[in-house]
Amino acid sequence: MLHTVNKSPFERTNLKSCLRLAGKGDAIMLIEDAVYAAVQGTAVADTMAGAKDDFQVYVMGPDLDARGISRDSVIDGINVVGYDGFVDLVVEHETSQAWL
Amino acid sequence: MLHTVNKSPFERTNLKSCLRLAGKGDAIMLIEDAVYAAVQGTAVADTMAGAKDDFQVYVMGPDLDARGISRDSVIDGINVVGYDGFVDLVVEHETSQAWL
Amino acid sequence: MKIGILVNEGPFNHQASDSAYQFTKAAIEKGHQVLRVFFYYDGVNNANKLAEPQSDDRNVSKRWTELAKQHRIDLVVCIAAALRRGIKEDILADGFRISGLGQLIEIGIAADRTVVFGD
Amino acid sequence: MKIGILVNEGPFNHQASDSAYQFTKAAIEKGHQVLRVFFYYDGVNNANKLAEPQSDDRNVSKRWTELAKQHRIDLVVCIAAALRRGIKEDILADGFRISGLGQLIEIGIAADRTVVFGD
Amino acid sequence: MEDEFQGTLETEGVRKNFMFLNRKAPYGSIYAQEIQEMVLISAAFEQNTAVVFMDDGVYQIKKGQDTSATGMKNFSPTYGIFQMEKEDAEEDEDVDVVWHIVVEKESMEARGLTPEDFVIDVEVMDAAELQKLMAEQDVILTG
Amino acid sequence: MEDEFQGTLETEGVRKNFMFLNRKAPYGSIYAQEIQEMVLISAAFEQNTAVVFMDDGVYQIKKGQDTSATGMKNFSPTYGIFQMEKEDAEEDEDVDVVWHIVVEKESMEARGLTPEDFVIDVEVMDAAELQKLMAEQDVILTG
Repeated sequence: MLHTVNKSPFERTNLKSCLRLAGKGDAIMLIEDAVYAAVQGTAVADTMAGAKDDFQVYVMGPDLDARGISRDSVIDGINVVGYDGFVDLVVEHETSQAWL
Repeated sequence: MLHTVNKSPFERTNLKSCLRLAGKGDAIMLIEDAVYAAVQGTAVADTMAGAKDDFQVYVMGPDLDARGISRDSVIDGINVVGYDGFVDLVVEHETSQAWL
Repeated sequence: MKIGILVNEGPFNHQASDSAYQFTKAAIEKGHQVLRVFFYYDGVNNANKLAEPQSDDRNVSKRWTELAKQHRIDLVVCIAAALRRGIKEDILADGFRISGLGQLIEIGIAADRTVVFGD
Repeated sequence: MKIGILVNEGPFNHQASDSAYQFTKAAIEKGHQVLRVFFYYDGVNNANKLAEPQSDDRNVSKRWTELAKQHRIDLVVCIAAALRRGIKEDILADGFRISGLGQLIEIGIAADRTVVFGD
Repeated sequence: MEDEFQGTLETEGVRKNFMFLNRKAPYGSIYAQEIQEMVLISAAFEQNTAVVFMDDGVYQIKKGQDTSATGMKNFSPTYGIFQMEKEDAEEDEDVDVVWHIVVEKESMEARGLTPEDFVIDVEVMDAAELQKLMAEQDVILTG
Repeated sequence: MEDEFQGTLETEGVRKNFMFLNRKAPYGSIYAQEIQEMVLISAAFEQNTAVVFMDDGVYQIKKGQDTSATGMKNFSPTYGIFQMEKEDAEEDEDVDVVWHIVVEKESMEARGLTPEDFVIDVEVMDAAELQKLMAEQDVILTG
């Protein structure tokens, strides 16, 4: 299963709900304001560093760029993809769940 | 100063930011989905029970009613008001800040 | 007392416009003067007169129109936000007018209280 | 692969429609078939043809129209959500059509994948 | 080609698992109300249906809603139709669709609620059980 | 009476303290972009102005924004105008309005950011200092 999260982990609990309900090995795609969750050195970085052991975590490159977040600052093991990579993830997983 | 909060404390951090920035003795008006913060026996009830020592806390009665939250279940010391009471609070305080 | 209101969200999707309406009505009933209600961001969508909610639901736009008529309230829609979202004179509900963002700053300066409703 | 898209938010106020557009474009470029894009909740506001964003910004509604024309994508606006918000034939952008919510359930049944974009 | 645009998609004979995931409180935003319409329309397509209330979504089915003073529409009676659809699906031998109406236990408890607080009968599932149900879905719609 | 509807409100000779409170991240929603227009228009009214970035609002002024691949408009250069307005207000002896451009320290640090990360010069205030500034305001606008 593919989970998409689009809200900032600092302001909303969407990511937390996603992590509670996602199954081991599921893919999580961080888009829009959720890309802040993928960055090193923040107050939520530890949560995400832990999450990537249980899940495959992806982050939308164009959304990082728009927000001025360097791709180098992304937590190791989180994969930066583009819209085409997002499409591939949707194709690879039978079901998508958007944590709106 | 009067602070208004309209978001659920379970889903968003608006109330937390309000409590961090509000000055001692300020008034806090809980409206819309923030009325859930005024209810006894929830995971955030302790925070609010503490907050009412530092602030004057009010909750919108019609928003409680709409959501099926009994006025009897409101934490002691939090005052239930209507739209007219909200107007009075705005008049009593020189500045209103909406924690959107 | 002179009160000004800012509405940041459109009808139905968020409660902001409902809360602002109930607040405005209560303020008038208490004898206060509501100088102006300013609609910004998606709030401009409140002025779309084509809205036809189900018969058992409130009509948010019409309700503003009626309140404005009854109490001579100035309902102002921000022109820049409205253009961006396609709210134009052709579909503008009665009682609303389109004007610049300066009309919001005027509220802040001229009113004794400014109250914001949003998401 | 057959993909269906649900857009829950209007233009500009949230990024949902932008993300959905970029995703749809990328899916088509990869050779997938986008069966239908369904607009629900405030998403119906994407179909307002009166929108005139600033010249240095994207035109969200027009961009959908052009993508639909180029790739024969079915853009469907939910009639109930649209009526509530005042999106009617008079102001409906090219390439969009108004229909029932059943058209969304059809996506779920007929498409291999359904992807939701919202707030 | 042109009829593709106006036509209906081929759905005959396909039965999928649809989940409608409710995570938002009622009235503060419209999602709870408009997703109801999705569920009702979906029922006509005879798909397997799971309506899930988690996070603030559990508040949607709280008993005793009275919206008169806010001027909004009380849409909570409509949840009764969900329950009827579920009962119909269970009783009608010609229809073999499966319905679930689920509340996530963790969300319910964090809000101090119990199944007696709800306007309809629900299955209470913990996060692990709900995760399994979610993994069985073909389509998850949310708002 | 009819001109009340079309007229402008009396603002002559009044100077108030206006705060524009930015708490939302850019691009995910439009608030950051449209509140910029409020600040710019407000400047023409020569009011005391405090532009505050707290919570996810601190991300609004992050350096290096490049929106090309999302197709959105990069509005971060406009913050430079805020700084110019502030500098003008400080330098022009005929104008005695006060400008503040503030970042809340706690919000900045939680996001691993420093003042060097921002496109404009900011005053960093902790919550206690910001609370004092907030208490001095006549009008607080937000989105």
